[in-house]
Amino acid sequence: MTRILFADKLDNCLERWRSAGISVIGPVKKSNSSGYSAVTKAAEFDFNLVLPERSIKELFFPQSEPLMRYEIKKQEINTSEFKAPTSERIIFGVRPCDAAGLAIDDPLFGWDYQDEYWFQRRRETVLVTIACTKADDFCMCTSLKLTPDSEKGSDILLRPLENNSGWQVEELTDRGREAFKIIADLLQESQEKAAPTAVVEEKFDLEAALAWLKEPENFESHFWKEISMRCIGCGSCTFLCPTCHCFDIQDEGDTYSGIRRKNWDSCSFALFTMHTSGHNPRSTQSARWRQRIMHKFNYFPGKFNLNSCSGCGRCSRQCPVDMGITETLQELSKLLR
Amino acid sequence: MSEPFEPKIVAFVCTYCTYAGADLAGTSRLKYAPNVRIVRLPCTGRISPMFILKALQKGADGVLVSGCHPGDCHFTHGNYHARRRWTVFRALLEFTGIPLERVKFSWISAAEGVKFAEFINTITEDIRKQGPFDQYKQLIRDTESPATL
Amino acid sequence: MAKIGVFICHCGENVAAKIDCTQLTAAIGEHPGVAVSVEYKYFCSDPGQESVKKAIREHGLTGVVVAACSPRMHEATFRNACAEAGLNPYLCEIANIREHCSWVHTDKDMATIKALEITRSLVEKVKRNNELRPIEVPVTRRALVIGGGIAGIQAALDIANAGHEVVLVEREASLGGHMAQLSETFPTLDCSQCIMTPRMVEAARHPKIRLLTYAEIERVEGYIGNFKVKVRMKSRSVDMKKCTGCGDCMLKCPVKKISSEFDCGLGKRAAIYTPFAQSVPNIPVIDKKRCTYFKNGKCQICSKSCPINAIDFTIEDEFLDIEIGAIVVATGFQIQNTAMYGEYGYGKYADVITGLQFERLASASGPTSGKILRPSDNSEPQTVVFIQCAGSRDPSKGVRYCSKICCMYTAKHAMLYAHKVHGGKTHIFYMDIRAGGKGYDEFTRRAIEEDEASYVRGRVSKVWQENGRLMVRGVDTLLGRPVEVAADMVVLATAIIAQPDAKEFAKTVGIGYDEYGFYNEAHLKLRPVESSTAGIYLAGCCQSPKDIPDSVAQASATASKVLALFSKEQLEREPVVASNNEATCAGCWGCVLACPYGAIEQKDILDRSGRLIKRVASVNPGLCQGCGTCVTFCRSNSIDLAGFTERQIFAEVMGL
Amino acid sequence: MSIVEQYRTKVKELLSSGQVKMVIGYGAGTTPDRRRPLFMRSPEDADKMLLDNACIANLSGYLVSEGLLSDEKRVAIMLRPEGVRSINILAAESQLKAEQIVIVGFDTAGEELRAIEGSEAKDFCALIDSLKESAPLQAPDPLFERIVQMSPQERFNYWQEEFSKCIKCYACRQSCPMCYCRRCIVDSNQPQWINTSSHTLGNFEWNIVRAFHLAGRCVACGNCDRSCPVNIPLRFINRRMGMEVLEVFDHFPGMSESQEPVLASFKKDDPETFIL
Repeated sequence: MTRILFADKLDNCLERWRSAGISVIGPVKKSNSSGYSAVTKAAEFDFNLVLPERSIKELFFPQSEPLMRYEIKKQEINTSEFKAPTSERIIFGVRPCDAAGLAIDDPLFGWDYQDEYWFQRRRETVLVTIACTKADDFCMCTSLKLTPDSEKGSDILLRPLENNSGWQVEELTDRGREAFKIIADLLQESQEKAAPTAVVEEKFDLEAALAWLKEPENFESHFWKEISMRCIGCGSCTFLCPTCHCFDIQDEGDTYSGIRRKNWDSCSFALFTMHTSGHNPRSTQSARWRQRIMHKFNYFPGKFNLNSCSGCGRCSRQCPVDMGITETLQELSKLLR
Repeated sequence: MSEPFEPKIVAFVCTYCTYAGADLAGTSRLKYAPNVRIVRLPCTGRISPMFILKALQKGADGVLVSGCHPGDCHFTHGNYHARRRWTVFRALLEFTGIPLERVKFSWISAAEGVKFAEFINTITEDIRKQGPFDQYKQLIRDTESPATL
Repeated sequence: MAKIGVFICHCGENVAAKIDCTQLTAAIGEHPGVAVSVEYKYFCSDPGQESVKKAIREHGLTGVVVAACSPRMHEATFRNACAEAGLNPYLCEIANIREHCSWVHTDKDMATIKALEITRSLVEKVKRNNELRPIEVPVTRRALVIGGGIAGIQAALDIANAGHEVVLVEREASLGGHMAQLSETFPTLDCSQCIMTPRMVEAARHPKIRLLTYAEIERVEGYIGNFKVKVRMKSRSVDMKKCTGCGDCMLKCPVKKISSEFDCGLGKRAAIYTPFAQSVPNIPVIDKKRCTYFKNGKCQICSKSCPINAIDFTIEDEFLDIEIGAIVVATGFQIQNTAMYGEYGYGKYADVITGLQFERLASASGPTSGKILRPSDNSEPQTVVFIQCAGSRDPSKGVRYCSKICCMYTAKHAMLYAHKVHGGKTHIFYMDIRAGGKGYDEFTRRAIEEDEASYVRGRVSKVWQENGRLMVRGVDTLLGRPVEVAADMVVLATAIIAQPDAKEFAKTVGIGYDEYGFYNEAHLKLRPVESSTAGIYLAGCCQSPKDIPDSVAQASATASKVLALFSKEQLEREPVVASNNEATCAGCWGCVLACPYGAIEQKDILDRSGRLIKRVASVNPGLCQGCGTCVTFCRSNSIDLAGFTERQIFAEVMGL
Repeated sequence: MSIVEQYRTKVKELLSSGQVKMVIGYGAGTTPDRRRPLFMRSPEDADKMLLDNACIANLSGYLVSEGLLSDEKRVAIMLRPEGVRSINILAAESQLKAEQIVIVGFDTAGEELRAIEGSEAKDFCALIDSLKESAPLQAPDPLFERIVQMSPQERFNYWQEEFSKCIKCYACRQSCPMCYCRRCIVDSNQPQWINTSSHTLGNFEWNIVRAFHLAGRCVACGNCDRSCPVNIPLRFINRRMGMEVLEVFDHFPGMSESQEPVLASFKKDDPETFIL
């Protein structure tokens, strides 16, 4: 016997959570683009998406976050800080790779300076993950030693029922239990079987790839130039990635006042490393693509013992020129053999 | 509302014709609405579409752009280049939903002080009737609000 | 840190009556970066300027905004004052709170708010002003005059007489241009040759003038004060140093029946020839297209007849590279071919001639030695019809503009004819008589009243031959009836048009032209003798149709412009010029196309070993006039305009 | 011989004869419906080449990648007619020399993919002329028509909603063959004309300025639209600009390498009905 949340109870759940002061966010497709957005009715959810196009990252690390307002007076400059919102929320229908992505970035945002904009939101958010029953050609969680029903980062794991009428509920954390207490009476005990999880084929030999990347001489390998030849240097892979976390600080305003903001930035951009002198240490696209791979699979693991990739495959799925981490790691894991 | 709406209008003008025309309106002591702020450029050729966008960001309810009549350009053909740019930029504004009533273009010569004064009065009244450019101002306000989610 | 001084001028009551200057002074004093703000009754007065200077020194100001009258009034005044106080003059801006504010508004509160906004936006601008210094361009004090007609000769003489070197280039074999072809000149009826020839000789002998005839401009590079000109010396096949101009060769040349260009086809010349008897220099050229030797490799009679062996068939074109500081373009005009008026029978009837052909007939040195004789039978015409506007002011077949000189020369022709053929009758079909000019209207009246020219207001519809005479049918619009005249000769007042290669030549020199091919002046009213390119000036009919006095006057005007330029070794120019950020320039050359002055060139960036890294745009500050059209065009935001930089304008708008 | 085989033979010939140092074409992508850019340098590479109706991307932007053409050696590229127009514009704007580019042309308009004759941009003039003639007759897109019919307020709302999705990844810019600036104006921060933040105002400014920079230069290849990860219908804005320059200035971008840029040239009698 397991506890089941039937889909027809979802509107009641939303109502309960709302009355408890918790807002609900979920996978939504609107204006021809999908992402995690605020939801008020169950019908707005789109659980059929293999994966929303935009990752969950933007809910914790918004693309443009105002940090403080400043006012320039003759004698002084007055500032006032923006704080991250403190409202509690549930993200319902998270994909396991997105949840895992958040967990990967936690150490990054907290290793020396605690980024309260991140952690405030992490604390206030319950991640209700739905295990994947389908995958597409770009999914690669298994290559990253994760699974379509990985628990990493999640507070609740839901497993879709075979007949698609609801989900088996697995409570993983206290926070998840808290949130589900509110709807406890809406859950039913049932024998209903969960649908099998999606089969995601392992696309590359991660260990081999990691070993190759660690070899100092491979830094200058011709491989980088070859693999990145068609890269056009846009930032779509980095911006859609659930774990990419680079940002830039910008002041925006007029003579009298303005706002200091934290904006996403991308190592793919030619100007990302441009110095004031005019020198650019990563002056070619191949150097930039190498940096992205090295960062995710060499430097980040070196520091946090984690690969900065949860295998969502967005980088490949939405690349305008059909590149991506999968291809690169596939190709370089071949090199070693 | 007791206070009448006072539109904020930014004008980009060339120094040789329209700026001088505005000077003539002054020396002729013509009276016109005080809502326009003039930015002086050497030539209409120097007036970039981005000036217009920044004026809107600065909260302008209307923008006007003015220079020498065709054939009168001090720099022989800066205004011909400008005219093409305006044509294209106007189509762009229209297509993205910026009401064309809010961005006006004119030729006003150094001799047309009267035209200048009348033009300012007309555009001020026009924009007063349309009210504040709330749609755009909402975009500006959005930039000042904290991230919601 | 910026330390801006703001000086608010009451202008007596002019500003103060409508703007609360005290409130304005206080408010702007609170603006970030404003170190001092003061008001005063008249800042343009001596004590006013002194107080500005004192403030600059005392507060160590980094910028000044004077809120007062229009910058067109006193910008120079206050910039000078700043310079005197040791502040770069370009760190001073004027906020126009009089013409644009106090004089035009009635509500004092609104006017005060507006004045504050105007002033503070300029404070924001001036914070970003850069120190600018006048641009100094070295000047090569040698002028090039292109075209050896009366305009070119006049310009060359005026410049040379002031002591500067002149290179005078004429593409024909002799100086003279169209004026040398004329008989007498209106309104004085003095002989054209008599006044022209001495000028030609003077120009040729002038120690400061280097005369290059039978020469063409190949290329012009550079900019004001610093042009590099390549001149092609076409081969005359005659050694100019040896030739004495005896003329034996021309007499001996077996090819004699070439129609003379100078005589408009009414006379003949040999294959070795000077254009006319008084040619300057009096040295013949060989017409290679017609010379038997050049055609068939045999003959050389001229060479054998030359007593001093001056003829050398092997001479080739030579090229001269000359450094030039200023250029006067005086390339003249052509007359329109009237073939489009089939109904007038030009080309079909030998006795239908152009005004210029009539000049040759009337000229004492012309093919008929000044007798008016019909080309068809050399008889004296008893009745002559003149048709004015045979091409001018005719949008359908000719040109839209008025050729300006035809009314006058037609009246002159009627007079000359009356003086030469006693009892002859003249009929002049005209649209309007345009006789504006000193002594001009009196002149046409004389033609009508003393020389009995019969003016018929109307157009001619047809000319045909009947019994050996030319029948002219037209209409008298004043009487409202058709007119038919039997004439012995018909003279067409053809239109002046630009030289056939005028547009090509304009591109070679780098100046603008209008739809007709006449060269564009920088400003029709205020800069009528300057081309749109700095350092290149326009004289005579290449700019627009003109008569001799106007051409001469314009030529002298160009000379005065050239002399002003040559008055200093360095040319000082306003530093409001564009410059390019070569690091970010994408080299699309849009700015090159957009620049009205051809001031932007391509520049190669090379690495240390001389390899091309990239090509970028480079602004020549000598040519740039500071309009900023290039800046707006530049997609990568690489070009910027000093004095109106992107940063300054951005700040000005954001400071509003 | 199938059309793919014909083209493979052609590519092999170009490479083995040394006429070109590289052929830029299409190869298989991650999934069966995807094609990806393929850089062929040896005759054997041609076996990986594919050509079918899925070969849509305009590859001409790769030609201006740094250093590719600096050795003056010729490069061949597979292009649809829009791509040839891009070459003309790039040549007109001095980004490359048209004679250095060997064009392997094909057309996917209509049902069947077909070859088009010619090997240099100038060989395609007649084809491009006919494209200009037929441009005004293009079948209207229902959504585009709907946008045109909207009130300004509705249009504003429509675009703000679309632009609010923009994540400023600049895939539109990077995929566009015409966006070859070494430093884009959005990256110019003295002054910062375009807000880099991806709030809707900044997104609006970016998209409008990009469209303006492409006015009279866009060949409607669709690269930007297809590249946009959040599916903003960028093609509509570019199309509107294209219509304007064609209607008002009779300008069809990319007719020839000597065509003057529409915004760097003018006619004295250009229409000006809107100027008061």
